[in-house]
Order: sequence, then C-alpha cells, then structure tokens
Amino acid sequence: MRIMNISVDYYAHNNSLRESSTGFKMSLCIITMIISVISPTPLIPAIVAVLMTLTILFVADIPASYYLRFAAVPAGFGLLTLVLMTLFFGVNPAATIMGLRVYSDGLQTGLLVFSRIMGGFSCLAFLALTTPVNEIFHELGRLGVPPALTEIALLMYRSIFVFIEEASVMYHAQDTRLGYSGLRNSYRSLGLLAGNLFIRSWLRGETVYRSMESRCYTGSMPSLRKQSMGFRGMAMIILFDGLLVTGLLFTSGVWL
Amino acid sequence: MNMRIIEAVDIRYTYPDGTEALRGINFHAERGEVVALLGPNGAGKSTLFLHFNGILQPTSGKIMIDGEELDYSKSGLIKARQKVGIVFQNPDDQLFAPRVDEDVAFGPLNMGLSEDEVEERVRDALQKVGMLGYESKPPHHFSGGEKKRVAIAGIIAMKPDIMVLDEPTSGLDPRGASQILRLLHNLNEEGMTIIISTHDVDLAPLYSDRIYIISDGEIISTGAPSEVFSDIDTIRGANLRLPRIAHLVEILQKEDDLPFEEPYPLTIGEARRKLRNQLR
Amino acid sequence: MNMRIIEAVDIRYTYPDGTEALRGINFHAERGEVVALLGPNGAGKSTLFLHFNGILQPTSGKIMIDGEELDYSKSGLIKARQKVGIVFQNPDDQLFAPRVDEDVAFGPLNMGLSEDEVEERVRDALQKVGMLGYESKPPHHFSGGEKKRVAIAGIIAMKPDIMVLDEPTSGLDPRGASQILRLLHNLNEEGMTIIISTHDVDLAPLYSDRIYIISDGEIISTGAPSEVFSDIDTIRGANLRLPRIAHLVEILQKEDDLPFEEPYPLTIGEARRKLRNQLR
Amino acid sequence: MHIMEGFLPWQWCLLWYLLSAPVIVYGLIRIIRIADEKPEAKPLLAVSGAFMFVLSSLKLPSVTGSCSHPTGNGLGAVLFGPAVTSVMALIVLIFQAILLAHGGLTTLGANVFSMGIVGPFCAWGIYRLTRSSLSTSVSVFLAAFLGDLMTYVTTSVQLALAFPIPGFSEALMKFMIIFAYTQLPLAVAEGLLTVVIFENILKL
Repeated sequence: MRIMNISVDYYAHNNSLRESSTGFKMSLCIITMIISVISPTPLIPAIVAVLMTLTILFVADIPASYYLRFAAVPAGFGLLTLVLMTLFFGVNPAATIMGLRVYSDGLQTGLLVFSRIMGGFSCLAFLALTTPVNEIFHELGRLGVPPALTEIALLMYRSIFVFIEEASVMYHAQDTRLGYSGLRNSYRSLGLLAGNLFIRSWLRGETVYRSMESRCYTGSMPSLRKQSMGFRGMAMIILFDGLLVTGLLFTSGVWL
Repeated sequence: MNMRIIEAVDIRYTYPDGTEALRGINFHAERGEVVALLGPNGAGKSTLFLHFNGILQPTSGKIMIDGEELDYSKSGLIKARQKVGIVFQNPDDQLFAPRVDEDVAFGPLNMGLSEDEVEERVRDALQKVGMLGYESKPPHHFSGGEKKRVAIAGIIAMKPDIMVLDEPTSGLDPRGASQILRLLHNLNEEGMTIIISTHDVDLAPLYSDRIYIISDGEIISTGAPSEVFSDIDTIRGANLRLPRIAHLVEILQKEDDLPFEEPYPLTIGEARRKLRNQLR
Repeated sequence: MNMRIIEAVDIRYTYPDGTEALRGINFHAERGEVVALLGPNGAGKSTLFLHFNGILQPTSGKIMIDGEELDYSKSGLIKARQKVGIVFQNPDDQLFAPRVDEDVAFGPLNMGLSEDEVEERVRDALQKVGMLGYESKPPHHFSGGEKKRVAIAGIIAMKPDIMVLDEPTSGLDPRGASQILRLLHNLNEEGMTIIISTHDVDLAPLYSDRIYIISDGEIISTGAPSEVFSDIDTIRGANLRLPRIAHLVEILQKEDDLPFEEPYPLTIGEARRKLRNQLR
Repeated sequence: MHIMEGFLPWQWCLLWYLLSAPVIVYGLIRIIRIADEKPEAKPLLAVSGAFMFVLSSLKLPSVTGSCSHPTGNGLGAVLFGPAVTSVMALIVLIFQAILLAHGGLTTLGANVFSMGIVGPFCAWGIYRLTRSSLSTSVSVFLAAFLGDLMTYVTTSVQLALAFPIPGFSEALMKFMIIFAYTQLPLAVAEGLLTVVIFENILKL
C-alpha cells in the first residue's frame, strides 16, 4: 500500500494548452463527452477517443509514456467489462469457448460500453491534463454554481496537497517502525494515521481561518478575473463537435 | 502621530483550559523600528502576536495601535488588520489559495479595493519579494523559503504599517534565511515597522534595534541587543544562550584572562572591531 | 564485521513526475561514527535517508547494510528497518499514539516481541531520553524538544545499529537543541552509528566526525569538518555558508591582514585556542 | 465504488443527476446558513473535505487481495449531518474525477447518489438508531459497514437498471454476486477501519 501521487495536477499546470481559456477546454470536454455517451454505436466514441488522445499527445504535449500509464487503468477496466458483458450479459449464444458460452449481443453491448468508456475517459483526461482543477471551479462559479460550493472546493485544493504530503511522511514514519508488516499491524497503523490526519485537518482549519481573519476575511471570498472563450475557441468547438454530431446522426440511422 | 505605533499594555491571556499564557505583558514598538521578541518555544510569543490585530482578545489589558485602543467591533477589527499584518510561522497554514496571485490578492480584495488597484498591489508585492513570474503557479511545489516569501507578499499587498512575523527564518537554510532578512531590511528601510519573534540568538542581534526577552508569558528583559545580552544570567535563565560570537569572547575573557571591554560583541562585525584592536 | 556499516552505492532516484532527486550518490558511515549530511533545503537529504532502510527503492544503485545488499523482499525490508532507524524531521509526523508509552512501544510491538520485552524496552528508551515518568501523558501538549525526544525513544526501543535523523535540531530553541545533541552524543558513546542531516553549518562541525556536502542531488564534498569547510567556494556554491566563528576569523585574516594558520577554526573551542595564541 | 466515465447510457446519467439534485440543493442551503452564522465554517468544511479525499486515496489491503479506499463519508455524516456530507461528497467526487480519473463527469450524478447520498444517509440513520442501545464501537462499525454495503447495493441497482439483460432482476443478481466477492470484505474492512479511526479521534 502506498499514498497516491497526484501527477495529473503537475501536467495540468505544465502543458501547452495551459493558457487556453478554461471555458473553451471545459466546453470541448463536456460537449464531446455527451456526444460520445449518447452515441448508439461504438464508432463515434472510438473516433472521439482517437481524436482526443491525439489532442492530448500532440496539442497539449503530454508525454506519451505518462499518458499510456494513465490510460491503462480505464482501458483494463473497459476490457474486463467487455469480457464480462460477452460472457454474462446476453441472450443470443454465439459460440462456446473453453466451456464458456459467448453471447453475440453481449459482445455488442460490451463493445459499445468499452468504446464509450474510452471515449469518455479521453475527454476527461483532456480536461484533467490541461486544466488545473481550481480553474474549473472558478469557471463553474462564473456559470452560476453557488459560491458556497466553489469557495469550499477552492479552499480544499491546497489542503489536499498539504495533507497528502503529511500523510505520506506519516506513512513513511510508520513504515520505518514496521507499522505495515502484517495485516493486523497495517490496520492499526492506518487507523492511527487517519485519526491523526483528522485531528491535523481540524487544527489546520483553525490556523487557516486565523490567517484568513488576519487578512480581513469576512466569510466570503472575492475573486479576480478574467478571460472569456473568444470567437476562435467557439468556432473550433462548433466545427469539431459539429462534425462529430453529423457522424453521430449518420451512424445512428436518423438520416438513412 | 504617535511614536509608539503599537503597544501592549499589561496583557493577560488565559486559555479556555485555564493555562495562563500571558501574564501581564508590556510591549511596544516605535514607528520604523525592528523589534525582536526573543524567547524559547512555548514562552507565549505566538499568543502575544495574535493579540496585535485582535485575533485573540486579552483576558485583561489593552492593545494600542497608533495611540488608539483596539476596539473589538467588526469595523474596529478590520481597521486593526489593515494596520497590523501577521505572517504566520508555517507558510502552509497561510497559503490557502490555489494560485500565488489569488493568495496575494486575498487581503486587498477583502479590503474592497478596485480590481486595478488589487492587480497593481499584487504585482508590486510579488516584485518586492522576488516572486514575480510565479503568479499562476500553485504553491505546493515551492521551497520553504519561496512559500515564506509569498506569504509575506500577501501581507505587503495590504500595505500595513506594522508587519509581525512569527519565526520567519525557522526551518530555512542559510540562503533562504538571509533572503528573508534582506527582504525585511528593505521593507523597514521603506518605513515599515517590523516585529519578529524568534529563538535564534545568533540572528536576532543582527537585525533588531531593540530586543524583548520573553519567558513563561512574561517580559523579563528589554533594551538594545548589547544591553539585553549583557545580563547573561537572565538570558540563560530563559533557556536561551549567548550568540556564538559573544560566547567565544566570553570564554577568551573568563578562561584565558584576555581583557575585553564590556559589552561582549554580538555580531561578527562588532567582534571584528574588538579583536582587531586587541590583535594589533 | 564490516567497517562500513552502511553504504549507498551510486544511488539514483527519479520521482514519478520525472524530477531527478538523487543523481549518483555515494555515501557511507563507519561503525560508531557520527556523520553529518549537510546541504540546503531540497538538496535531496530526506530522499536519500528514505533509501537507507528501503522506504524508497532507488532507480539504480544499491544500499549495503553491514556488507549485505539491502533486498527489497518483505523479510529483507523488515531486517533493514530493525537495523536502521529513522527519526523524521517533524516529530508530529512520527508520534501517533495517544500516550507516550504506546507510541514508544509501536515499533517493538510491530517486531512481534513479547509483552515483557516490549515493556522493558519502552522503559529503557524513555530513561535514555530523560522522559521517564511521562508514560501516560499525551505527546500533543509537549514542547518541540520533548516531542523530539519521545520520537527518538521510539527508535531507540527498536535497538537499531544505525540511527538516521533528519534535521534533529530544526525548530528547537537553544536548550532543546543542546539536549538533543547531548542525547545523540550519549547514544554514540554506547556504540550507535549516527547519521544526521542538517543545514545548520554552526552545529554540524560540533558533533560530526565526518561531513558530506550534498547539493542538488549530488555529493560535492566529503571529509573531516576542517577539510570540508576549508574549500569555501564549494560551501558557498551549495548555498551554505561558513560557521559564524570561521567567518569571523576569515574576515580578520582577509580584511585586516591578521595572520591565522589554515584551516579556519569551526567551533568556539578551536577558535579559542587559535585566538589565545595570537593574543598572548 | 465509482462508476466509470462512459459506463452508463445517457438516459440513466440524466436520471441520477435529477435524483441527486434536490439533496445537493438542500445541503447547499444548509451550508450557506451555517456559513452565515459561523464564518469559520467554510475553512473547516474545506479541510474536512480534503481529509475525505486523502483518506480515500489511502489504499487498504483486504483479504481478497484487492484494495479498499476508505470513504470517510460515514464519518462526515456523523459529524456534519447527511445533507452537508452529500455536498462534500459531490466536491470530493469532482476532485477524484479530475485529479485521479476515478469516476467521471457523466456518471457524477449516479456516483453522488450512491456514495454521497445513500451511503451517508444510511450510516447516519444507523448511527442515530443504534447509538443509545449499542456501544459506540459497535454502533460506528454498523454505521460504516452498512453504509458501505448500501452504497454497493445502490451501485448494483444502478448498473442493473442500465443493463437489464436479460431482465433487471437477473442482471441485479449478477452484479450483486460480482460485488459480494470483491466488495463485502472491503465493507467489513472499512467498518473496522472507521472504528479504529473513530476510537483514535476520541482518544486524542
């Protein structure tokens, strides 16, 4: 067991699309994601997955070695889903392989779901790897999400990194004293770690509040800024997603 | 205009659990001074600081800012916090915003300044601490010294008259510490009154015009660095020690019967002059 | 019995985000030595320490403990951690349990020792660090120095051959720091090998037999304190500085043309001898 | 148990969004009211949310070899009440989707419903019901264990509704069986861990 490493955040702050408008990146992600999820055939989500992956690798310049590792988990899960659907979620048996009955309609459902997972994931990854999560909450605030929610989220962001750092040092300190040798020790150690982290989180809450008070905090967080999407961004989204929608209409048989 | 820009008059403070943290503290800083509050861990330094802008309210006694008594109404507190900025010991407790510029802008925005004014102050403050160009970065990959400087920028941007810093060099390496001290020196040159709490006896005489020694919630000594450190028993009684340079000269005098004039030199510069005269 | 009780051979370590934290480190400590790893914040001191008992596994290179290569199997790691104890910088990261004795017993219990054995070790360790009588107290209300001593007791109770301490005096007031140094001195007298990371150039020459200078993930200098500090350019290049005492003597020599033999004295004791000879 | 991005057909995504919305709105109203009274509420809720996030990124070894992520939602429900916890869970789930690619955005509504609403409300209800009759440890264990279990059952129902092949009940059986193998031990593990955490918090 070890503590998660949030490398996504590092790339979100260091990529070639970092300075593009958040509204643009969010719209592109969400509209494309919706197109991918409403498609009744696997083709459109597959195209989305390919295009978005190319964008991530060659426009945002995320290293391929990193992206492949990042995408490995959803891809593995998607394949597992494909296998399970083929074996257990069908009514039309197609063949029997090694004593397991394979369903043709199960395979179809499985392919569709697999393709939608990869399409949706690539859109999510595009947003996650190009846009720091704090910018996303700022944008949500501009879109009318109540400030109570966005302010808590923005305050959470820094604390997450502080706590991850602290939790990993605490974990190492316990590991040094053999706290994770054996299941019983592991439970006790993890319980102690979480309990301590909880107390710390409250203490941090108090000091952060004091330091905010020292800077005239009155209960709401005013914020600066800033840029809107601009005509070019809008045009790009209309073009990109327009083509996808056209493809969607063709493949779903509406225009045939 | 009052010379004593901030003053604590007979401040007592008892924690909710009954511990008496401050036991009748009298303290003041004059306009443009650098004052050090020197004492061991747990002496009450941080607790006293939180009184200076009304975060804590004393059990008895009063805080005077620029000749006016601090009033604990909402508007009184906001006024006090614009005049007295506090830089906390652990910058991770102070940097809460996701980006450097948002963090620095927090104070000015709360003060209700215009966007243009806020932006100018942020740029100005970041420039002063040497962190221009880091505006959009999240503070979590910064070094301790860089975080500290951003935290200080957040206070500079509010343009307070007095800056109060809790252990500003603690945990910093020699270079990080000297950058912070140079920064504080510059701010002081520009007219800011600076109050620093520390337990670093080697550094305190370097930058401070006046030193208070605090021990167990009481001020036990005050004066220019040379005066304060001339009473060695009080210093050691407060679990502190002489600066290393002074200690060297003390040993040379006491053990080796070498004649030095009192007071002992506290800094390298002072020691150099004394020794030069002896050695020539 | 190998003289080099611990050795790091060409250790390289790259963080998941691609930053190269250690770039070919060679380091060793001999049985019974006190070795200081001196370097600025972010030089890689803590990262290197986490390799000594296999918490981190190097990208390339190897760790030798008592002549055997550290193996990263479950049982190999358990063995390594019984031989090499690490005291972390911030005792709050290391003290988990609600009571002092429970905390000190954490390691021995994980080692699967008998209740009697654990109890004896806890008492013994607390006695060594001077915290006997505090068994049932919660560590949260302790001073920094007391917390640090309990953290060290938690490692002593595991009876390691080597104790590795990350910035053991950081944040402590003069008295707290000197108590820790005395404690480490005693442990060393009893035969424990001690490795200390620090950026405190004034203290390091006081306690260490040998110093490594680390900068930017590389060892750039090693030797006895007097050797290491004689190369002033390397020291300053690593964002460190001379000990204050040495700096005083350097200034006296360079600026005031006073003749001193090289190397510069690093501690008060050394300086005293040198100056005494000059002044008489 | 996060439902992955792209896994659910769009009709179901929409439905779970709509079902979660009223609870989130109610929770938000409560938070705004609390924050008006106590300005320190937002920083405290924020650090608690960060704690929930970090807790869920700690992997716990389980008997079957898989790993559990303690959710902390049960703990939140006991401390802040279930509606406020739902909002916190929503924020944590967005962070998890963006920072870790756990869960997703189209499936956010469904995930909020199972993990942020059913789980905390069950845990809170069970804790309130059993607190007076059982010892704290047992009560906390039951709350965390059953809250967890109900989360998995809800997820199974959500999946079975989305893929009723050949029929809803058969599909539900299949998902429940898959989960029983992997998630039941994890629910026990999480229940135990929550007890350990809770006891440590009370002791400190």
